[in-house]
Amino acid sequence: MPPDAAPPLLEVQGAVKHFRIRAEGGRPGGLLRAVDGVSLRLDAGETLGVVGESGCGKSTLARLIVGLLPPDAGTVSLRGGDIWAPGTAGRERRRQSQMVFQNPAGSMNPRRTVGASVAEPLVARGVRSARADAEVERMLPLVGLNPKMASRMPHEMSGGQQQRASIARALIARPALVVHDEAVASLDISLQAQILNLLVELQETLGTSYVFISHDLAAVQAISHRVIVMYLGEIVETAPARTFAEQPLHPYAVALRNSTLMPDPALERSRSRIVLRGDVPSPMNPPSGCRFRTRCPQAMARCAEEAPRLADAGGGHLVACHLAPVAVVPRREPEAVPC
Amino acid sequence: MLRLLLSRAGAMLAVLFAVSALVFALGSLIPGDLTSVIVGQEGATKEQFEQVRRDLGLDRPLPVQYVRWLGNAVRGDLGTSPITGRKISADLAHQIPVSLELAVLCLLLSTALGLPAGIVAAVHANRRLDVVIRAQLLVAFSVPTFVIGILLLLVGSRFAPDLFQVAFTPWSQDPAAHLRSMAMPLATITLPIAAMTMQMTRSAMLEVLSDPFIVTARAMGVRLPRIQYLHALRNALPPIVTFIGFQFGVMLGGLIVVEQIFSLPGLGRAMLEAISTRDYPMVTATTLVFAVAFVLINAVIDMLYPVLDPRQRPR
Amino acid sequence: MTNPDGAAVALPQEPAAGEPPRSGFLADLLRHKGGAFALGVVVLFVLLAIAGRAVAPYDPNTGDLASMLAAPSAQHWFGTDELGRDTLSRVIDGSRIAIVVAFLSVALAMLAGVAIGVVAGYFGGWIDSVLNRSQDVLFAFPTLLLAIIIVAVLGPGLFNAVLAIAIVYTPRFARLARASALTVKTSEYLDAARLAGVGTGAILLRHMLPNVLPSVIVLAALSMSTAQLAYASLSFLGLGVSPPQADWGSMLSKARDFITVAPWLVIWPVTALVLLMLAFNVLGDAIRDVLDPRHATATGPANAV
Amino acid sequence: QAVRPLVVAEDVVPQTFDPTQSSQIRTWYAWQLVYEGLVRADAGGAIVPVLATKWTVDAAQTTYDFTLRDGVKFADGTPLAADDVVFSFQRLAEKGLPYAKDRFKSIESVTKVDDKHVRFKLKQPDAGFLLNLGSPFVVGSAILSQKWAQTHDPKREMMGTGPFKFVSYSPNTQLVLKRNEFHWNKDGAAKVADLVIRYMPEQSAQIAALKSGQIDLMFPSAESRLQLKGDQSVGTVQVNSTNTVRLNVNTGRKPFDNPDVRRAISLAIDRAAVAQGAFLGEAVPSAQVPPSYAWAPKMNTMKYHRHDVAQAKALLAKAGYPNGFEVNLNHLAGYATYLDRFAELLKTQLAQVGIKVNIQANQNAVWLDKQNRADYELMDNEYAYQADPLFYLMPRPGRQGPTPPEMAALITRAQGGTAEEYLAQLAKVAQMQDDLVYPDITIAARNAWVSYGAKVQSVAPDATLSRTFLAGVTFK
Amino acid sequence: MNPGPVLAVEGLTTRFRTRRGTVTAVDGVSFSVGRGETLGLVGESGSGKSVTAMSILRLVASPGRIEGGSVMLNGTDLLQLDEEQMRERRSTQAALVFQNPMTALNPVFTVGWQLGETLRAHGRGDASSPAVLQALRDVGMPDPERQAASFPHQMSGGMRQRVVIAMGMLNEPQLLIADEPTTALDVTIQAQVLDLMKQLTHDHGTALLLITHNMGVIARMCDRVAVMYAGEIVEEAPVDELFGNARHPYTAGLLQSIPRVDQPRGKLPTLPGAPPDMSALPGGCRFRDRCPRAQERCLSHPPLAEVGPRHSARCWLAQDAAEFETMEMSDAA
Ligand SMILES: Nc1ncnc2c1ncn2[C@@H]1O[C@H](COP(=O)(O)OP(=O)(O)OP(=O)(O)O)[C@@H](O)[C@H]1O
Ligand SMILES: Nc1ncnc2c1ncn2[C@@H]1O[C@H](COP(=O)(O)OP(=O)(O)OP(=O)(O)O)[C@@H](O)[C@H]1O
Ligand SMILES: [Mg+2]
Ligand SMILES: [Mg+2]
Repeated sequence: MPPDAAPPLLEVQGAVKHFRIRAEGGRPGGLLRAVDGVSLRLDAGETLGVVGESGCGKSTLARLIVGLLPPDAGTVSLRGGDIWAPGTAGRERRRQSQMVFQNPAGSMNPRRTVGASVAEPLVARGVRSARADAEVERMLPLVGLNPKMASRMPHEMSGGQQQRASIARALIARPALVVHDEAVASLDISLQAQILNLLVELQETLGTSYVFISHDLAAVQAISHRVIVMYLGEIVETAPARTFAEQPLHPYAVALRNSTLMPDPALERSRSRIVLRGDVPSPMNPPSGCRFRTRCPQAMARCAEEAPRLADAGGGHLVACHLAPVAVVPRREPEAVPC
Repeated sequence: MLRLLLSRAGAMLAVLFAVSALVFALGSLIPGDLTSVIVGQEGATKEQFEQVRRDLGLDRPLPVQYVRWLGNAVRGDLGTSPITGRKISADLAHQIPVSLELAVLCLLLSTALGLPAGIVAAVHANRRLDVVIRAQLLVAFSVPTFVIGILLLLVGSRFAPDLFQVAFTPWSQDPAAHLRSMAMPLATITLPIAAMTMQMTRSAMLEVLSDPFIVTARAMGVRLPRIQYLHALRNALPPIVTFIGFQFGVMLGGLIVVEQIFSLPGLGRAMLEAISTRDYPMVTATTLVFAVAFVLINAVIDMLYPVLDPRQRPR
Repeated sequence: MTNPDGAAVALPQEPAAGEPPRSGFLADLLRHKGGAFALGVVVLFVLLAIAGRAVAPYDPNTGDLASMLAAPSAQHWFGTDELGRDTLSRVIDGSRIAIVVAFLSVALAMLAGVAIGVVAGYFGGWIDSVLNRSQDVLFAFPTLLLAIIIVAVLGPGLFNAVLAIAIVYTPRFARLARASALTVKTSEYLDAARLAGVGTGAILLRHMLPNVLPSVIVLAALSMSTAQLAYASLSFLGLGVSPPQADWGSMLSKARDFITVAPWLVIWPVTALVLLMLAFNVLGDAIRDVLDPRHATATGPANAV
Repeated sequence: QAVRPLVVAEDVVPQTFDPTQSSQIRTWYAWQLVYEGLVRADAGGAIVPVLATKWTVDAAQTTYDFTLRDGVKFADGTPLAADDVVFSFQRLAEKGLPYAKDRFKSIESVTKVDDKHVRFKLKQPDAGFLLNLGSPFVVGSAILSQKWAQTHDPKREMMGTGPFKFVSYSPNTQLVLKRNEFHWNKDGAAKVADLVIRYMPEQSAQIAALKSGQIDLMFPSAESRLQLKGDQSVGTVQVNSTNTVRLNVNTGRKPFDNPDVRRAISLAIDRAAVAQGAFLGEAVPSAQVPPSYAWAPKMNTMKYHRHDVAQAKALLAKAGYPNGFEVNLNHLAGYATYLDRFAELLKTQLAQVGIKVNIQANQNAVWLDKQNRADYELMDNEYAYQADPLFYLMPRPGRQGPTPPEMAALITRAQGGTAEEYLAQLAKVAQMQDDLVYPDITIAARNAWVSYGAKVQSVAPDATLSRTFLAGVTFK
Repeated sequence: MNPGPVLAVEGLTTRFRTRRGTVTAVDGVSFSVGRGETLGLVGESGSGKSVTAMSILRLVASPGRIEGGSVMLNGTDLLQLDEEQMRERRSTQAALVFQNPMTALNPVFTVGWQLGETLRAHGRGDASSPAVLQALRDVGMPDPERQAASFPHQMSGGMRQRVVIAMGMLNEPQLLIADEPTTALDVTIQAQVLDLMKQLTHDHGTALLLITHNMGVIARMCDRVAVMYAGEIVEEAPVDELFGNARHPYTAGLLQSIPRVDQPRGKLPTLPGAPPDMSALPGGCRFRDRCPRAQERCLSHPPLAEVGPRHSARCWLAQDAAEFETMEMSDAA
């Protein structure tokens, strides 16, 4: 990076989060490597998609980014400043990011109305309650909620409605960075599209940056500028969204692509899928060498000995796979999907 | 594990140490003086007064007295009552079993009564059975212990003379008579405690009964009673058990009254007597016994917690 | 044009303005069957406590020795006591102390206990240890003993007795509050609030407190009752208000000597006590119900399992 | 039917069994069943021989020679010797509580003349000496066995020459006694083989127990007596006791140093109403010496121990308090309900002359402490039976203002005089105390009762409330 | 064997009476599922899919109440049964996989115990039954022996979801209702679980009611699809027909919004506006406000009517077109 260039909005360098697990009744104890040396950067107005296996550390990474968890090693910086810098500087930086939690039911205080929860970031900034209420009323329709829902209790809403309310809360104070952890998982597709569009729109007008975590490759690609793929606490692939959409390189990313169901009954009936074999390894005891090798259809002897490093496969497409430059998996023809 | 036990034991000791120090300190703050009690009201000269204080070692500064007491206490010597001249440990040896039995039986009985009552009340929340259960137990709970005790005395001696036993018969002498002599005192303290257990159980159960996993169990076709008494109760138990631990303190207070009414030679009565005569060594000793019991009960409850709630187990 | 779908017509229509029915804590409480009754009883006693002597037919503290231990009659509806004092007037007069003891001691204990518990639970670490241990020490004292000691130190009197009871009751509120606070602390909505930039004070006040309160309220209601009884014991030991001021506890403790001779001396104070205590507890349950977000007003039981 | 013990209920446990170590009458109740003194003073003040058969007094009234009774044995069978008497009084002088010692302040020495004779030398004449020696409660005067006392702890057990022999004591439960088979007096020995004193703090429990036949005898309060009244199976004996309820006045404080103030207070009190209300009608108005003493000045001759509100107001005005004043009453709470009621009545009665009483309900220890430190203004109190009537009249200078010299002189004169003149002299002191309303304001002497079950007879308590009558109780 | 459908829901109506008014979450819903058939239920989030599922099993908790309709399961109206009869049928005849696996499991019992409880409730075994481990293995749980002894809080969201699914299928019910069973699963596991369900419908003839937002899942699994909007079914059709020839404007809009995996970043077509407040529903067509083709007549409520073979839609326009088509066809004939 040239020295005069402005620092990126978000920069994570070698972030590590290990949970200490105590041994108990037959289960071995030890270190659970939830996030194991992750580096990434995100510019203002940019969206970073994150995909990966369940339990690979996506939510933990999200918590590291927004400052809900301090990293065990490495740094998380916002606009070039460590968010864990002592004193008000750090505290200020931690306040600039928001998060949409994976479990919307748990992220709303069950004893407060939805409106109060949504208004919270504003109220916390000292906005008067009348103005905050008006803002809530403006915000709810944007996420497809009836403004009257503001007076509801969280349990009186469906899962998707709760999720939309938490999106509204994350966006209401116009933060610089929002981390969406499975933010659209329980929304119907039209709403999902609506929210994705809203996010894009806000990004264009306000320059907000997003980290977008999802199991849904299609949704990730619909919104992201760049995509990273995580496996067992590590980044195994990172690429511009377009490149990734065209040609994922890491065998795990390819498997993800192949397992994704298409909204076409005829096609789905006819096609067969490559299903990954083997159990997901424990993050407490990751395999030697390449962590994916136990399930990789193309694993070779070298994979057990040497951990592959992220290497550029051209055009900012980084892959951590020994086969990467040569192992170009033939790309499937894009399916014709009726609209 | 061993380290956990050790640290727990350490914390318990610290609490007991603080309790004893506090009793000692408070003892000197309390108006009224052991010397006056001993000397009586017929007047004594200043010199006589001082003499008595010297004899009792009360003239020394408080910290010195405490350290001396503590030194003896750790060696198991709780001293001698300046009033009765008896060894305190010997008195306690007679009193502890009586109160302990009352307390334990009361804890068991009130739980046996209050827990199911609370469950039934919660299950029938705001419906007739709930109202009936709550009304009955809460009425019993609202009447002061001494009134219940005396009513039981009156009714008992009249209609169930066999149940009414004036004499406290130790277990060793005649188990049957012993149980009879305990029946009324037990009934007296058990009722209000059972009512509290019922209330807490009800409220804890109500919380749990609206949890989603209850619906899951119903969807699986599990029988309602089993859902209520197993699935829900297991989840409601931790707060209930904590509360039962709280009760212990209340119960010890109740013991004082009940032992008084039913002439039971227990700790409560001894303590009341000791307080009113400012028999400091005895007050300190009985308080410590209560504190030990309390700390132990709560330690047991703390240890039960992870058993009852797997989420509380150390990760 | 006719509506082809019958179901839609049968829909209960909301008021034209679309205004939801009046809601709010008090309205909900009044709609709660038990709550309305209990609130009524409590309010009645509070009014009696305030009006006190104005509504009492006689001076509660002076009696006519000529009519001592008189059975209930047209003149003395509740009979008279051994000093010829009118029991009705004394029961009314005693409601003041009952109310003061119940509310004040429990309010103080709750305030202190919840504050301690929530702070200990939320901050954890050494703050938790220190607060916890100190509460343990208080807790390890038998209730009555601690109250006796405190009153003995402070001197007898209503407010000292109330203070003593409050101190004695603080640890159990602290414990309960801490336990709830611990579960709230690990909840995701607290993370969300922290992310929203909500300050510590507001987190404690707006998130911790409402989730801690419901369990505390049931305990508070129970404690209001036990506080009465503790106070009765204290005044029985001569540590409460100075005689001849009537309070139900000491009225009862004296009346027990006349229980077969003048049962009305026991019956009326007990009735008043039971009624008020019952009301406190039912009210506590009702408040808990109403605070429960899943509480349904219209259809009664919120948890019809 | 197996021989069953006589079971008697008492409210309060004895604090100690050492007859020199307590000033509490409820503790003495235990001592007097086991211990005896050299002589006994009966309720009328006459001295009856007990362990001593004869005694002589020298002309100076300072040397008393006692002849011990032949054949007296302690309950363990050892015979009583002069050494035991000497030992008992030495023990009193060395270890006795001030209260017990003060009864025998005048003793200079106790010496053994021979095995059967003991000599008491007094420092100065003491007309009440024999009366104190004869206290039925044996405070300080109990005769212990020297041999036994050296091997046993008299605080925890008893061994004397009295009608009962100590068997065991369970704290807060019961005291078990049996007949002392070695008792010197076939008539005075216990009639029942076994006696159990059960300590039951709650009178309701005693009533229930009596009615259900689990105890044989109890000492009911006025309230309990009301409850027992209708029950045909329960017999009751009433005594007009010598116990008087009083108001101690701290004359060391203003305005109580002014006799007119004290007089006004005394006049403001309606003793008849107190007897009616506080004692449920079971008391009589009393001045310093209870009216049951024949020599006591008559109530209708009293100048200030009577009810006269108008005069009280006038006196207050004269003393400079036409609108009265406020006063704290150091009230002994939790002792007896009649005392509580008395305090409440006092408050209303004094209010009528403008004196506002704040009742400070204090626990016994606090009440005592305030008294001993003279930290009070008014204080309610009950005086139990005093073998030496001087104690009804004795000023306690430590806890109130100085004794008026003329009264002190009169008391010294009475003490120094002969036993024959003693009571007449005391009556004069009493008269003076009425006039000065010093050292205290006496209110009433209360009645007391013994109730017993159908199986029991020969219950003959006396006005002293002494428990010695239990030796005479028999089963039907 | 029963010739009729396994499940036939007719006019099902469920309301919640809350402080803020009455929410009609399910409003006269009718559909049926046959033996071995899979019916997909899609629709607006909050449109009443989960409540419909809960209503079928009579698990709606107060303040919700089923206020009308019938639920015929193999010819028995579940709504008329007493509680014990209903209980016997739950899980054995009709089972439900809950939407939120995070809270659906009891935190104080091991997963194996809870699975065993499902068997025990119907006298079919207990936690030690081999069926328990098999069920865990079937849903792709790694190391089932160990996981059976785990408590729910020791598992990740995906693992819990698999447990809930295993629980639903354990008693081989005749009807399985799966409410968004795969949202917490990554696609590789999702495929495995879906295969398993498919197998159940094949081998055991289980009727499957599959609630999901994932149109890929619908495409892969379903025979027929019902679309819900604001408490009502607005369209029902065989799966190919629905994807190829959606007649209700809501369905059409829905299908257009599907993002595609091979499509890079860009704006997605959407339906404008928000669904109506279910406690104050407008009269007439409930989609009217958001419908690009709304007309005057949409002010009256359209019925769910046939618009093609086995295809019905709740839209005046679609019905007009259908009439037109049938007219044409009859003319041709
Ligand atoms: N507080 C914690 N203590 C111990 N382990 C934890 C904690 N939080 C997360 N983990 C573990 O860290 C690993 C990564 O968890 P994380 O929630 O980040 O996964 P994820 O990628 O978000 O998974 P999912 O897609 O299922 O949400 C998991 O194995 C999880 O069990
Ligand atoms: N307890 C309740 N009180 C009031 N309204 C409720 C309650 N439960 C659900 N609702 C309402 O009922 C409607 C239907 O909810 P339901 O959970 O069935 O939606 P859903 O279709 O499953 O949505 P999602 O796809 O988001 O899960 C929603 O509008 C919701 O707000
Ligand atoms: Mg996650
Ligand atoms: Mg749903």
